[in-house]
Amino acid sequence: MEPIIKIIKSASLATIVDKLKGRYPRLYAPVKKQELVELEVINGFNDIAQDYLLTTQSVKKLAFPRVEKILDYTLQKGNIQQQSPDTSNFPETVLFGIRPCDASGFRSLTAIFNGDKPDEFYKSRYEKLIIISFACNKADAYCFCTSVGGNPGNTEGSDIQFTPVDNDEMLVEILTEKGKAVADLFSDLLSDCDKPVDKQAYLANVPVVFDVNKVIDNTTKSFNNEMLWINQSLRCIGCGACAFVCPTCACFDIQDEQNMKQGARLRLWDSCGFSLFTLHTSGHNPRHIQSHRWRQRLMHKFSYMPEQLKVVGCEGCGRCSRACPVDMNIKEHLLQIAEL
Amino acid sequence: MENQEFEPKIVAFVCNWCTYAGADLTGTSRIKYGANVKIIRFPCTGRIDFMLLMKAFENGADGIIISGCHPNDCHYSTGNFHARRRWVVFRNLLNFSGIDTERIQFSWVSAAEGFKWADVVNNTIEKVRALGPYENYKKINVPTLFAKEDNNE
Amino acid sequence: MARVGVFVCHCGENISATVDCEKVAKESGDLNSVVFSTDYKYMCSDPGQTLIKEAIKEHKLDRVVVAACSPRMHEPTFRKACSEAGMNPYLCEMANIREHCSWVHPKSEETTAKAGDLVRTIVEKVKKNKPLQAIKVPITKTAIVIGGGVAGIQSALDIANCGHKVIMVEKQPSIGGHMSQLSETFPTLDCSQCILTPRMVEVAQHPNITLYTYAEIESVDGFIGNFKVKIRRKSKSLDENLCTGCGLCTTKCPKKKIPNEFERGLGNRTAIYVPFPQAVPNKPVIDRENCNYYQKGTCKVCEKVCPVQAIRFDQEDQIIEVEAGALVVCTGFDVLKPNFFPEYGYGKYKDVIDGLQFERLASASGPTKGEIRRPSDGEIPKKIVFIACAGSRDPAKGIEYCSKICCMYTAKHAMLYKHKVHDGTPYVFYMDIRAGGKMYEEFVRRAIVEDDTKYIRGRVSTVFERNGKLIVRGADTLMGAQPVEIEADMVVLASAGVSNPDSEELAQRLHVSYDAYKFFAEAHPKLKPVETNTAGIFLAGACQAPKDIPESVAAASGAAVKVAALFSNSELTREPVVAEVNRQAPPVFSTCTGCFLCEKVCPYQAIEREEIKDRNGNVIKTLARINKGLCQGCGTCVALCRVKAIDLHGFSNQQMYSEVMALLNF
Amino acid sequence: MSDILINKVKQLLSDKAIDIFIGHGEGTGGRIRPIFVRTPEDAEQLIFNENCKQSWANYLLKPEVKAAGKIGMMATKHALRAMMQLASEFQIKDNEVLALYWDNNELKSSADFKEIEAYLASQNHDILPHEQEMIDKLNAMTTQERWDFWQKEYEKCIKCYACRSACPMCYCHHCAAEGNQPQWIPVASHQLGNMDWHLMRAMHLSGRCINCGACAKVCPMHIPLNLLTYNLITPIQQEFGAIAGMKHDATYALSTFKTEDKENFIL
Amino acid sequence: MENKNIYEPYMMRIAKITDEAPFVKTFRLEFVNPQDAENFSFHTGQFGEYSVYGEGESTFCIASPHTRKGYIECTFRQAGRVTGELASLEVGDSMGFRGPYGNIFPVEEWKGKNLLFIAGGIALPPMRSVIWTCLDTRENFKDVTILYGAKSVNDLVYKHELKEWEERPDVKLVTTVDPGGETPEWKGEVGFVPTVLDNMKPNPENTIAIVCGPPVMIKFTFPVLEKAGFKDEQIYTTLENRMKCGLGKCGRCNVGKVFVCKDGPVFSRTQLKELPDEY
Repeated sequence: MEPIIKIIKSASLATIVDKLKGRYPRLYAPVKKQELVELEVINGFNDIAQDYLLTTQSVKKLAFPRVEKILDYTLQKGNIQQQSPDTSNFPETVLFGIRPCDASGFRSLTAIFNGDKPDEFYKSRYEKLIIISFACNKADAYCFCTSVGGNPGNTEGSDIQFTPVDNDEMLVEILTEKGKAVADLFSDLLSDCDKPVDKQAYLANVPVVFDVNKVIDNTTKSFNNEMLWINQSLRCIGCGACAFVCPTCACFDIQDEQNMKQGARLRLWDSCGFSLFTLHTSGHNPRHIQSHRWRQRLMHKFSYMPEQLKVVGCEGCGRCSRACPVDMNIKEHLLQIAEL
Repeated sequence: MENQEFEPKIVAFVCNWCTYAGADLTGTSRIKYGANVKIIRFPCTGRIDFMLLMKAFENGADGIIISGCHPNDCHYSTGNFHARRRWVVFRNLLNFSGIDTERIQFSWVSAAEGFKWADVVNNTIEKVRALGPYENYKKINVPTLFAKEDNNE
Repeated sequence: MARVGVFVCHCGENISATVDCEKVAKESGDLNSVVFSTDYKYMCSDPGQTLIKEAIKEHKLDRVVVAACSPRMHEPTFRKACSEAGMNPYLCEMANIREHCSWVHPKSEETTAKAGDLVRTIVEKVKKNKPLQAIKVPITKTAIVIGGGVAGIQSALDIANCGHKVIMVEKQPSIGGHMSQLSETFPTLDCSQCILTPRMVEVAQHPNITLYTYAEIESVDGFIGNFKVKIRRKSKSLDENLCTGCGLCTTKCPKKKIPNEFERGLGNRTAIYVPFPQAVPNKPVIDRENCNYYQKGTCKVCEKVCPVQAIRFDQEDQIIEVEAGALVVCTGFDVLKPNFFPEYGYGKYKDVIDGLQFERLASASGPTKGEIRRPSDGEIPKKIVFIACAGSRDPAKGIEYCSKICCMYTAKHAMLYKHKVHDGTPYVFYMDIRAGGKMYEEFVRRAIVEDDTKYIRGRVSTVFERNGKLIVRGADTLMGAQPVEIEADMVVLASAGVSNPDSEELAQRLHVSYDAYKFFAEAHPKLKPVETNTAGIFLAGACQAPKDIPESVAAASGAAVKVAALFSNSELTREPVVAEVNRQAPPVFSTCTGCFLCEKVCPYQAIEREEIKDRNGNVIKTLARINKGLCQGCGTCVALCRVKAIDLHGFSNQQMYSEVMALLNF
Repeated sequence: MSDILINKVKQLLSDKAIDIFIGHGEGTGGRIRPIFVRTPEDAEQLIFNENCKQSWANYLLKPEVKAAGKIGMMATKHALRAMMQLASEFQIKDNEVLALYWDNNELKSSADFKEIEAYLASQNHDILPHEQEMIDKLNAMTTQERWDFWQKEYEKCIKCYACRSACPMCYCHHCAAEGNQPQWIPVASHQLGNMDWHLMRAMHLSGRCINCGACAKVCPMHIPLNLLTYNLITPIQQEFGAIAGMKHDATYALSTFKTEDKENFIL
Repeated sequence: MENKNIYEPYMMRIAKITDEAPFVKTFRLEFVNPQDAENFSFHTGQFGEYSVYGEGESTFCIASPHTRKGYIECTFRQAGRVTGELASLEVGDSMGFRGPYGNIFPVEEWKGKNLLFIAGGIALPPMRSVIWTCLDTRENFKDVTILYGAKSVNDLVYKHELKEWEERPDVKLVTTVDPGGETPEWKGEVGFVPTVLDNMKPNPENTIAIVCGPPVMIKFTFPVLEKAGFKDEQIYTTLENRMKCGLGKCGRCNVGKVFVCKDGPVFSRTQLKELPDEY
């Protein structure tokens, strides 16, 4: 649908939040928690963090939770009963105030989960998401969305996007039908945009660092460049922080838990950085050293996904680099690859 | 009122050579104690993995008894000394993590102390009964796994 | 799932009086994997066992749970029955619903429910049981006896007479130990040497005994049945095969004023010497520290006079390696050193001596030919004060224990003195008289009544010299702590028996534990008095604690029987409840990280290091490995191992985990 | 300070005394990151300033780093303690790793355990005052308050295992958390799985933690994990007289015992 | 079926258990729900996720041929948590099966050719499916040769079927065990599979070689085939990597850009050569 452009007073945000909350109890927004900014269900506008760059974790957990039950069963003697969890009744959920790079991150997840044989759990959860993003008016040294095809005002994946502009006003872009339905809740607060607004002027400046196509070409070519991967990953300690905060990392593990009466099969986040990720029971490990696992991470995002799913598996949010215990700034590494 | 009805679940982790034998003697002497306590036999207190104690609470134990040979009486000469050190550390950790160490009773009960075993058991039952059911664990365990409603973030 | 059979025993009425056994059996039939369950009046009876055996066959059971009495009672019975039915015996477990349930709870629903819980717990455990095989360890049928005192001699002879080889290792040039130093022995007053020397000779001549004197244990490796022991044979500077023991060298040696250890310094010896005339072997050694040749480079008189050219000045210590199946440690004790008693003037006044010195004075072969004469001037003392508990039972001296033999030998000393010096007066200061033992109390009585020994109950505070007399000042607690002062000609201290100065080092070499006083520790003070916590190493005599001769001899025979019993089979069969460090295919090899924190935690030194090498012989990993021969299955290492690389057969992580889960869920 | 360090490392590398040097480098936006220097030229990137408090001892056992040859390391006090503790657990040998460290503004280098021990003995190893304050604050709470405090923290955990990866003492190649027979620690990062993991890790580090604080510093969810292990340092020191990482041949506090160990809590 | 949970397994019942070798068992599984049995079909080469309720899932190929309907078989070695639990199941017990996943052996393309099957150790199961498929339609193929090796006589799986193949006049079976693994009664070859293969002097003419075994065996077998004149397109193998979903989503089984679970597990050597060494 053609975006509808409106203007709203920043001061009305609180009212909007109240209205949204009244209609959608599951209203998620960034909340400041000491050093963290977490996406949580809020009770009112005052809960929302005032000044934040990004949430510490990505928003993927709302469609692809840390722990998802994918099968229920009972374990009575001679009578095992299994039941798939009901995916039809996931509640409608509003994500308010997330960033464009988060919203567009669902593109990768959707490509992975909904392609081929759709994953009902992801699909149903994602369908119930209403995404109201805020364009970025600031960025930090880790941000590089512009280098991977995004930008601080990217509307992809959002139902509605707010952009702070001058005079305590905000630009409102209503982008989808779903967004329109939501915007009807506060249509009285919206005013028409009488003159064109140069949205770009109000956005953060995120310089383009590298050419993503170069990265794609060069990663694909560099599979056997062992020294490249070793040098890049020598300081990698093999934790899963990058993958877990990443908005597009979708690798998962399946595990059972039980208490002898009943059990559940769970789908859990996993990370290709863990040495156990590919370890065979025999002890053989196809990716036996960290450099191979680092290679897998980059290859997956910048070679395999573009080729097979036609999406770059990276939004340039820089979360992985911020979370990295040893400051592996992915931007630098990609730049190095682009310049090969 | 509710607490009067409450029958705590208590697991006893005991060594084979002293406390298990001591508990056998309690039986042979027909000394009575509460049926809430169920014994798991280990070769030695040194074998008792702290993870098992954590698992006991997780799976609904309201109290735990750990008992072995008196110092210097260990069948394996030093297993109980090693166990004792671990308990010092483990108790400290549990306490620091907010896990109620009042619910864990450590004791030395020899093969000759049939009466003492009954006392330890009965006292522990009383103590745990007074503390009530261990709700903390029940709150975090059950909902995450087996609840029907959607608990995901 | 596994096919588990549950057998619930009524034990007559013992269980069924309070537990509804039928209900327990019926409900356990509903448990996962249980394919058969029943109850019976007496499971341990013949028909009961037959019931189990037939059920195993009929229902193709591969696991059995017997809910009955304590496994400490009947586990072997039922395991044997299962084994007879073709099942691996270690797949049978017992649920204790008698001692831990029916006998301690009243008849009630809860009691029956508890029995059900216990059965369920054991069912879950047994499902994780793995078939185990009893461990067989070959046995080298040679025993090493360390120490050639009376205990060692007894032990060696007993073992040798059972037809097994014995290697005796003695630190001194001669066997005989402290007993050879004694004059007469209580309570019979028979001559110590008269009864000992024939046995010493027997040791030397026994075809099954190899004797290494002047030798020490260098190292002990291996485990029960399979020890590898290195023995250091200190150089005697002598070719023993040539030496005839004529003694010419000892008479010609120019160094004649060396205090004789055997005489406790009351006599002298030469640099090349035989410690005492009845020594076995009766061949000299050169004391290099006192030998002119070794110290100054010239002399060699002994070499010159030796009719058979047996002297070897360039002889070096020799290390020999032997294999043995068992060790008997009989290293004996020492007497508390004199510097412990500044208040008693030991070392300051020549006439203050210790009990062993008195033995030498009283010995017919001693420096005074058995006459009681003062070391200072050779006069016959008219008044002797014996001080019992010199050091013993004295926390201030760090010795809290009773040395046990002093009461008896002090009474003996007083008697001997009185028998030899009829007009003499013996006084004994004592704390308590401990004379438990056959004819012991009567013996002490005799010293008091017949030999008129003056027993004064009290401690001596000080001994000092005044006008050529030794003034013994103490208190008589039976007279209201009245001060007592005795002018004595001689004072004899019943010094505490202590462990040998090198006992700690030896214990560490043997990997046996020792107590705070460095005496070796027995595996169990009552039921395993001659065993150590290291399988295959036994103890006898005063190396455990002060003991008198009969006790030492009894322990020595006890230890010998243990050795003989061990040697009665060519293989040792052990319960397979042992720990194991997991092994995996390369490149992992094991989850063990090689931190070896488990090494020190093992009470049995069963954890060894295994080096994994690549094709070129480079070590790529060092992993822990459990020596099955040494491991006793306590599992202390299992609980310590961070990565759970160690597991204990019979009480594995899976088994214990399942027990906890099963007990609490449902 | 950086210049002295750079010159020293240049010399070491050109003398072939070491093949690879692990040091501090300038990271994004003033962060400090580990850098690996293999040539004298690269040594120019090394820095050392008051912000360089990180220990890189967790790299000493990394296969790729070990494969580079003889390792040199800019070692903080904590890194040196980590080395000693690793040595006591037979993970590194004497003269295997060349440690550079500042002793009163003098750059010293040593691969000798005895020398390092002597230096460590002269240093203060107390945990920082604000950390102690936090521990005291927690200990002053009621048990229930502590439970609530930690549950809130555990809830945040995403089980990325950065704490484990950054810890110099978490070198097991197969962590117990990954053992699944039985599954001691639920793999899922739900509250229970998280609590199990953190308690187990704390227990495994008791008596081995060298209070470098890496676990808490690297936690992307800012969980004060170091408090769990720090809290055990004092009791272990008081009860058993053991401090981790001071001696290369120290006996692990839980591998040994004294007959007179505390037992006032045992009936 | 619209909202089908892709992770929900078919409920299966164990119909038969065969002990093959120490720690190796074969299960015959039948669908609990007859509807499932009817709707289910697979083709040789495919695999599935087998699950024990309460313990988890494990990946093995389907070891029975698609020419035999109504059941599937799997053979597994007891190694980890899931296979350990599987091994304790009994006839009549329930378990889960998710699948079939992956691609297939292009048996249709092989019609009229000679077939040379080369398998080692526990890798015979994936081969067994295709062997039986071919033997069940024996008339479609020319010579069929099977070379199978294991560590020791005891470790040979499908002993009864080996015997059956041995006795068939239209199959040439060569079995071998590693040196040291033979028993006094052993009548087969002694030596490693590649060596024995070399000695057999295989004729590449109009022949397809299907190789399956541990990575080391595969690595040493390819050169032998190459030496004998086999072209890359004449050689097929099937790969195994750690898998969780079987659907190309969980992200762990890829070899380069290729997901073993979706694009494999069957690869010709031509395809394999394009893949990086990540298996």
